[in-house]
Amino acid sequence: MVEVVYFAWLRERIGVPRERVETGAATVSDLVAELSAREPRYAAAFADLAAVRVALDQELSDFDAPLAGVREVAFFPPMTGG
Amino acid sequence: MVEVVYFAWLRERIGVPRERVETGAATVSDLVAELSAREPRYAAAFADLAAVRVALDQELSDFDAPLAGVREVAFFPPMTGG
Amino acid sequence: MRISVQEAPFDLGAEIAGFGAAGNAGAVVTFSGIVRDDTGRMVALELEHYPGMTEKALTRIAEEAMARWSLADCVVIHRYGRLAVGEPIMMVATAARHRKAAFEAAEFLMDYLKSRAPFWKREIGVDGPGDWVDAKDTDEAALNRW
Amino acid sequence: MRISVQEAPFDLGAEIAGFGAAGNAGAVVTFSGIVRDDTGRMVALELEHYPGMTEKALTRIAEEAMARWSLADCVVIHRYGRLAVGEPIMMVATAARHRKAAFEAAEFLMDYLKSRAPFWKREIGVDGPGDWVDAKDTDEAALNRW
Repeated sequence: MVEVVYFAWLRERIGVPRERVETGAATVSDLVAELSAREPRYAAAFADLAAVRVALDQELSDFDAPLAGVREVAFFPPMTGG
Repeated sequence: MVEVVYFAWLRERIGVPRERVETGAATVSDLVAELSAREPRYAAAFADLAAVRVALDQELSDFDAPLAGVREVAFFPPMTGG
Repeated sequence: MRISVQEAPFDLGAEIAGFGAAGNAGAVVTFSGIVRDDTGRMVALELEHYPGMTEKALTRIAEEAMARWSLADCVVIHRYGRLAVGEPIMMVATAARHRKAAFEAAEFLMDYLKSRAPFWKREIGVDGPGDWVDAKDTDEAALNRW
Repeated sequence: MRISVQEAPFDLGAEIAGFGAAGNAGAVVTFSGIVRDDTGRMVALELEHYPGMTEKALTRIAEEAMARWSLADCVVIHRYGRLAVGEPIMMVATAARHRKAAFEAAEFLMDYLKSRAPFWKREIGVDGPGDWVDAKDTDEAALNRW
């Protein structure tokens, strides 16, 4: 079980700000593939991964990173602070 | 006749903040030579001209500049604003 | 050092009153970002952030600036929520002994904030919510100088 | 654009309230200089200036910054007289559309102020008036980048 959170247009496309996901995915890429296979709204949100960033337990990470021990996965567009 | 003003340690060495000087000096250098010949306090103040700056009518200038038409000559050390 | 992620406005003057005095700072630099309307049709920005991660990211960036430029003090305040055109979005302030360090540290903070703090902006136009603001390649490139 | 040469303190927050709004500025940078005591024996700085020339020099420097970085607004305030350790000596503020211009213009203003505005500083120590502060070669060198 992992908590998955979405921000900005990813949140809008997927339709929820956060959800608990039952998964055995080994990496972030595996999780994205699992979700994208599940419903079209995920496939739409993850269609262009170059425009998606990921954080694991609130630390910026990448799609190759392992999910073992991770409690919170966040997907969001490139950040625009300041 | 020209108004001569002094700032910072030049003012202290010369002993007055400003004075009217009767002079026929053609350039700033000539005026400095005239004053230095007049009294030791001027010679002391102008001993090291590398440490002296000059402004003519409130515009930074240099020692070669002509004095014709100038109303106010200012001598001071390098500026330390900010 | 002070980090704040808040919905409320901030008072820049109050934030830097006496700022850096304990560290014998001679130079204080501040940057503030203001909601700008380039189209003439925008009324506000809606800023979303990632509670928890935002504070961590800002703290890490500020700690790096403190260490790298030996700052006497450092403040980072970033707002979220709906901010009208003309309202201040965020501020940073740096206090250092000399001006070069204070300027560089403030620019470093801004460059990192732009691309490494989890905020997202959406334009609210006269006709309602509009587009999410895209990240700029120039902002990502600005990180390379540090 | 506002230039002021004054003995009285200034209020940085008040100076930049609403600053640059008319020009749709998105970025405001301020610098303030504070009397620093590096020796532990200084109580104040005495700042002397050249009334008339000071205002002209500051106005010219500010006008150049306004034009060169297309600033929405610009403020330069410089104090004179006796200023205790910890007191603000001067401030500049710049408002521009983007942060790079606001930062560069503020650094330009500071570099020129340091070496081209007719101010002179003398240290007042615990035992009375001390040395006049020497101009720094690094300040003169800083002008070369502009």
